[in-house]
Amino acid sequence: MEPDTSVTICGIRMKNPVMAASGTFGYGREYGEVFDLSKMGAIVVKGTTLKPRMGNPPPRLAETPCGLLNSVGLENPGIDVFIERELPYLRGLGVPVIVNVAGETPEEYAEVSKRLDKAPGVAALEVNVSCPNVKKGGMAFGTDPEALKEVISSVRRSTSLPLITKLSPNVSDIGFLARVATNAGSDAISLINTLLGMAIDVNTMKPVLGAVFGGLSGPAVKPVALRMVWEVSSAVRVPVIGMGGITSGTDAVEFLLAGASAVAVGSATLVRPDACLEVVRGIWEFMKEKGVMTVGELVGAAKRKVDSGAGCPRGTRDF
Amino acid sequence: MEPDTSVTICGIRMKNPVMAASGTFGYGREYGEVFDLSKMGAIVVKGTTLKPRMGNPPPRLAETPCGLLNSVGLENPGIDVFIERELPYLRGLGVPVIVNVAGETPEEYAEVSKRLDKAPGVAALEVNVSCPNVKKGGMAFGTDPEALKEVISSVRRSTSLPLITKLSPNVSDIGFLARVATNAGSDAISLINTLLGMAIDVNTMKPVLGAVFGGLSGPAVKPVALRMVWEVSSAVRVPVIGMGGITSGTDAVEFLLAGASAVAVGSATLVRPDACLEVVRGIWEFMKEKGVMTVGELVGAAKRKVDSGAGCPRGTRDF
Amino acid sequence: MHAKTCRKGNINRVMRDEAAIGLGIVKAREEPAPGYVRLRLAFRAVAERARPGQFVHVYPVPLGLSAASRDAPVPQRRLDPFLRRPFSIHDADRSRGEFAILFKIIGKGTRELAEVRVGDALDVIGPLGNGFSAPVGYDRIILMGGGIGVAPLVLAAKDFAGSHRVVTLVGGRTAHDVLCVDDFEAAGAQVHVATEDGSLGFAGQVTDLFESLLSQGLRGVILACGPMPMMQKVADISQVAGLPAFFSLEDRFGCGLGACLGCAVRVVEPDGSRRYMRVCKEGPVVEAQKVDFDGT
Amino acid sequence: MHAKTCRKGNINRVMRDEAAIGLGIVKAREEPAPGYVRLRLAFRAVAERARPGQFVHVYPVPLGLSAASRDAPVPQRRLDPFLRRPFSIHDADRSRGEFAILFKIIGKGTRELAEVRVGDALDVIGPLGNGFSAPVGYDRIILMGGGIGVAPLVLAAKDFAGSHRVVTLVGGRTAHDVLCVDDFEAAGAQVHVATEDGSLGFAGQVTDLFESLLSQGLRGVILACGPMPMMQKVADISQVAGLPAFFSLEDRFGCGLGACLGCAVRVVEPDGSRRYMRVCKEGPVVEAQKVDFDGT
Ligand SMILES: Cc1cc2nc3c(=O)[nH]c(=O)nc-3n(C[C@H](O)[C@H](O)[C@H](O)COP(=O)(O)OP(=O)(O)OC[C@H]3O[C@@H](n4cnc5c(N)ncnc54)[C@H](O)[C@@H]3O)c2cc1C
Ligand SMILES: Cc1cc2nc3c(=O)[nH]c(=O)nc-3n(C[C@H](O)[C@H](O)[C@H](O)COP(=O)(O)OP(=O)(O)OC[C@H]3O[C@@H](n4cnc5c(N)ncnc54)[C@H](O)[C@@H]3O)c2cc1C
Ligand SMILES: Cc1cc2nc3c(=O)[nH]c(=O)nc-3n(C[C@H](O)[C@H](O)[C@H](O)COP(=O)(O)O)c2cc1C
Ligand SMILES: Cc1cc2nc3c(=O)[nH]c(=O)nc-3n(C[C@H](O)[C@H](O)[C@H](O)COP(=O)(O)O)c2cc1C
Ligand code: FES
Ligand code: FES
Repeated sequence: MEPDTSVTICGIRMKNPVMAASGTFGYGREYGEVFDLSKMGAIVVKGTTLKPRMGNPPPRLAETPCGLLNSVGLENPGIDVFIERELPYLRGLGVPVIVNVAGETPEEYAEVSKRLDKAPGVAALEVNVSCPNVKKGGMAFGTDPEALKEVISSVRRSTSLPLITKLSPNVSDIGFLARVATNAGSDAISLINTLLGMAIDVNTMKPVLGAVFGGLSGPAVKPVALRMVWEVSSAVRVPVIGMGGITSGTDAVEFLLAGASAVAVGSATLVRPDACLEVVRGIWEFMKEKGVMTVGELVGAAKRKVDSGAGCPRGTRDF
Repeated sequence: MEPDTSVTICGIRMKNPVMAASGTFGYGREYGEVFDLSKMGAIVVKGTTLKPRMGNPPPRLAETPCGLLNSVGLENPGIDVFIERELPYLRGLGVPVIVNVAGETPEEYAEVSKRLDKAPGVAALEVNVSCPNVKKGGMAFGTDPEALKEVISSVRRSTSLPLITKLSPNVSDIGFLARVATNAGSDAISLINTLLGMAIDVNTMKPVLGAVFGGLSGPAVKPVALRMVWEVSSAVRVPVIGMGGITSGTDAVEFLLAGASAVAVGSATLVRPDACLEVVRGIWEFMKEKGVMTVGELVGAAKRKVDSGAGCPRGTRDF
Repeated sequence: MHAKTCRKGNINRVMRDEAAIGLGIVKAREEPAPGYVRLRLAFRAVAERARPGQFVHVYPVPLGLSAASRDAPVPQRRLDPFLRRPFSIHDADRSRGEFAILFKIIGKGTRELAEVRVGDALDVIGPLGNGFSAPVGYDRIILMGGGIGVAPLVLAAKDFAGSHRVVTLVGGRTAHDVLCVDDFEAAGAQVHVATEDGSLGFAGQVTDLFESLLSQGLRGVILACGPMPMMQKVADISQVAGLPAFFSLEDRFGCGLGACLGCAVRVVEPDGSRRYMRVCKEGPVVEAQKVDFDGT
Repeated sequence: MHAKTCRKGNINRVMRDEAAIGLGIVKAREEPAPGYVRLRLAFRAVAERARPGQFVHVYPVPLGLSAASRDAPVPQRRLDPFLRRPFSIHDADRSRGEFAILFKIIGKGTRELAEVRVGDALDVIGPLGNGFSAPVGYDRIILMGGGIGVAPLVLAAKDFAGSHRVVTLVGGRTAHDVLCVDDFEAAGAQVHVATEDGSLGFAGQVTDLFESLLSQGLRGVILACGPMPMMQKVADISQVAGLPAFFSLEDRFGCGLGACLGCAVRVVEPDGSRRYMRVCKEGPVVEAQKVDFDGT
């Protein structure tokens, strides 16, 4: 018997547990020229806001050890243009399409979600709570429990689509924020978004990025992402979509073992356009080799081993 | 004229701005067999507690992309053994010795500090507020502002030595915690300690580390460390000692430009025993090439460039 | 139509008539000047499609022949350096199925790339981007390159030679930084050299040389590549002279395919509005007057 | 005394009579079996000081001859893989100033290390650790290696051959995993082989073979190296037999010098108390009865 890689997350049936991460896959078109997108688990499109956004000044990317910083700044054409020009293409791909929703106020999030609620071909919304909240003085929704609750609640009221909350890793207690999001009505949690970082060019003696700070992603962040997936999947009962530094099937399996029900691949796609398919193949080969028949058998398996005695819980570790 | 690499931090005069980071340099002896320690800026010894500590079960190390996880768990012989057996050796080196102090309660921190206050040959204390606080249910002192204030205040009362607070990067707002520490009497801030992370072995399907979670260090974390140094050096007026992923003189210069007055080298020493001296040489060569005569000219220089218009402040950046 | 994904061996794949993805085998490696490396790569699908001004996106670590011949579906790639690097297509021999890149060693990636040996395999996507094109009505092309900026101009000189007269202005700080003069001459182009220190040709910047030639009556379509300050001068001069000018721009690239929005240059639209353009997809060649130099 | 830090070229440095740090030049490379590589390295200070059971701490990426001869004070090192890797000193030719390591390809580092070519330079610290020693009163040494565990035993066989009779028990899953039999025989040791699948020698685990030989009257000091479950069995069997046994342990190393406390094995002190021991500095050779197998 062959392994079955299919999974169902909040009612969305996927051929495999591998999604394209938001912001690294555009609206799909560019990669549609490179490989057969119907083989993917799902596509999460780039962060979309109510109004068009111009994005941040260049440079917007900086390579760092085993990773990269980006400060794209949510450049997007706005929700109406998305629905009119991009969604029809995406709908035709035969793959669940998840729309990453961003905004500056809870009302803006709600309005974007409402418009998507009526647009056919959207499988779920991913609420991106890591962009700055200008109203609240630059504090991101994803780091303030009250603001997070407000955003998720208002999005919840404005749509019946499945809601995935994408958490920021720049927090002290990610499990707590995950509980806030699920209590406010989120059907799943995805993480991690990027870690806030920066790079300096010693020659110019200035920050490399035009926006000074940027978000760190890629293999460098994988250990932090795995730990947060482990914590969140212990803190909430909803499915967790894990990401951060996945470049291979083995990386993805680590996330599944840590408690993720599905994974997303971001930065790796920038290097290898079909990285998602590589990851799918790697997961399949791992399952085959180990005689694992369903993805579900892997989900959280490492935690079950530790709970049964092979390690200590968080409270007792020291550094 | 040759560049002058000497710096003075909270009254401690150092030949150069490069310290050995706590926990990666033991109590100096092992490296004393490899190179001339008197050439270093300062030595920060391993985290020391009131009572001896056994540390965590193995494996305690896991390599990760461009970094490593450790879960040593503050193994140390206790403050009295340190003062009796290790301090005399360290005192003889002709290098400022900074003792990294850890504990489970504010009282324990205070007691360790009191004993060190009377011990000759200690230049300063580095208060490690990133180890678990069992009293408070595993929440680290470094992530809870109230607990942080209590620890730093009680250490402050128990010693007249210069106090450096070593902050945990696993927080939402590092600048705020830095202010809490300085308001409570800290004379300097050092950062970053390790980012909480984990690794999973897909073959055994278990966490690699015996303690499950560990602290991530090395080049992978450099972008996060730089950003936090930038934030903290804007938030407080005391000197900042920057660390996290430094392996070369250029890396160190990035930290200085971001606002650090001195730097520490940790993980790199595990690979190249004399990494600190390499870093010193690299800083010197950079200064020579650029015609920079004193370290002070570099400190915060990138910030001054941005303030003068070449970039946007935190509140306005987007992701 | 999707070409089939071939999971074994070194078989390259064409992406919907546009670009190919696969392995380029290093056929030749030379150092035309200290710190510069020219590689000739065998990759037929790239060479055949290459137009001047397009680029290839290359993972900068050589994989070695052994890696290329191994049974791996995708060659083992390292995690550091992480990203691909963009390089202009410097030359193309379509009949032999080979193309060349010329690069300057500046950092981590180019340092590693400089270590390739003949026979190594490189992971390449290309040709990408729009490439140079000349508006009708001009029979002369003026190529201007500063430093390594000459890289894309050699193929331009060759390809435009059939239809246009080609004049090339090559600038560099010193004589050592003046590259490819022989190549331009071999392509039948008239070559003018400028060095800032006067060690070769005209003493001054290439833009000074350009102004002096304009004052002598030079006219044509300008295709230029070089550092931003030079580009800005070229934009100003060509506007005053009323000549069309196109730039091949540089920026930090992520995907190179137009998906990540990591590469951005601010441009002015005909209606005066400003927006960020994706250099990799809508460029790298941009009309000079379109670039908003304040936004870079 | 500190040897002077030499900032240029390939000059190795001795650390206070103990270990040396510097470049080992690859003199030979062979694959004794698929997936295993043996490297012979020229590094006089290491070879001369090497005792059996000690290890070298190696940065696993070859630097290449060019790198070694360049003007760099310390060879350019990559950031990924990040750490050094420990390998037992497998053999040493003190007069030629060469030593060998034998390793199994298992992950990122050993995969890269397997790619070295003759002439490459490797960054080495060594010899490190305590090494094997035999208590007085025994004229026979029993070497036991499981799988790649034979690596440190070859030098042990050679060095103890002068003073002791040496018996070697080599175990592996199949005949393919049985390494170094020739080397042990060349060193004058009597060799017994065990394979789990019975494809060579005794059918069973090396510990089964050990018990069978004990029952035939074999006595001596046991020096063993292999996976933890095998070690535990050896500890049990040797305790029952009343024979002294020493293990060369494996653990994940950071510094390899005793400073980072990253390598830990739990040991039982004579007073019954338990503590973590630094495998790199106080080991890697540990008395069998000292290891607290519950704490690993
Ligand atoms: C369309 C295009 C065509 C190019 N053609 C050529 C060419 O033909 N010959 C040539 O020598 N160079 C060319 N460049 C520049 C070349 O891409 C960079 O020199 C190279 O990426 C530097 O890599 P590195 O790893 O050595 O530098 P590092 O500084 O270590 O690189 C770090 C990161 O920054 C990026 N980066 C650094 N400098 C530049 C730069 N100037 N432009 C773009 N990205 C940069 C790298 O790609 C990498 O992502 C071109 C750039 C673009 C955008
Ligand atoms: C004292 C000592 C002597 C050794 N001698 C030999 C020898 O002679 N021949 C040989 O083949 N192997 C030996 N080993 C094991 C060898 O160090 C590992 O196989 C090697 O480090 C694996 O590296 P990797 O990068 O291929 O594996 P990866 O799994 O990619 O390595 C990841 C990290 O884990 C560490 N690691 C992984 N497996 C081991 C392991 N089994 N032991 C220690 N660290 C590990 C690596 O050093 C690295 O830090 C010895 C280990 C020790 C401690
Ligand atoms: C260039 C780039 C753009 C991104 N844009 C978005 C975005 O618009 N919305 C979002 O939620 N996450 C965005 N992300 C974050 C990724 O979706 C992902 O969470 C993160 O990069 C970690 O995964 P990775 O290491 O696989 O890249 C972006 C990441 C990158 C690299
Ligand atoms: C093995 C190891 C042990 C450490 N032990 C301590 C410690 O005892 N106290 C402390 O404050 N920091 C400790 N640290 C953190 C380092 O001092 C430093 O803050 C961190 O590693 C980041 O710097 P780096 O990237 O240069 O290593 C330890 C780090 C490592 C790798
Ligand atoms: S590099 Fe990704 S859009 Fe241009
Ligand atoms: S590896 Fe650092 S103490 Fe042993």
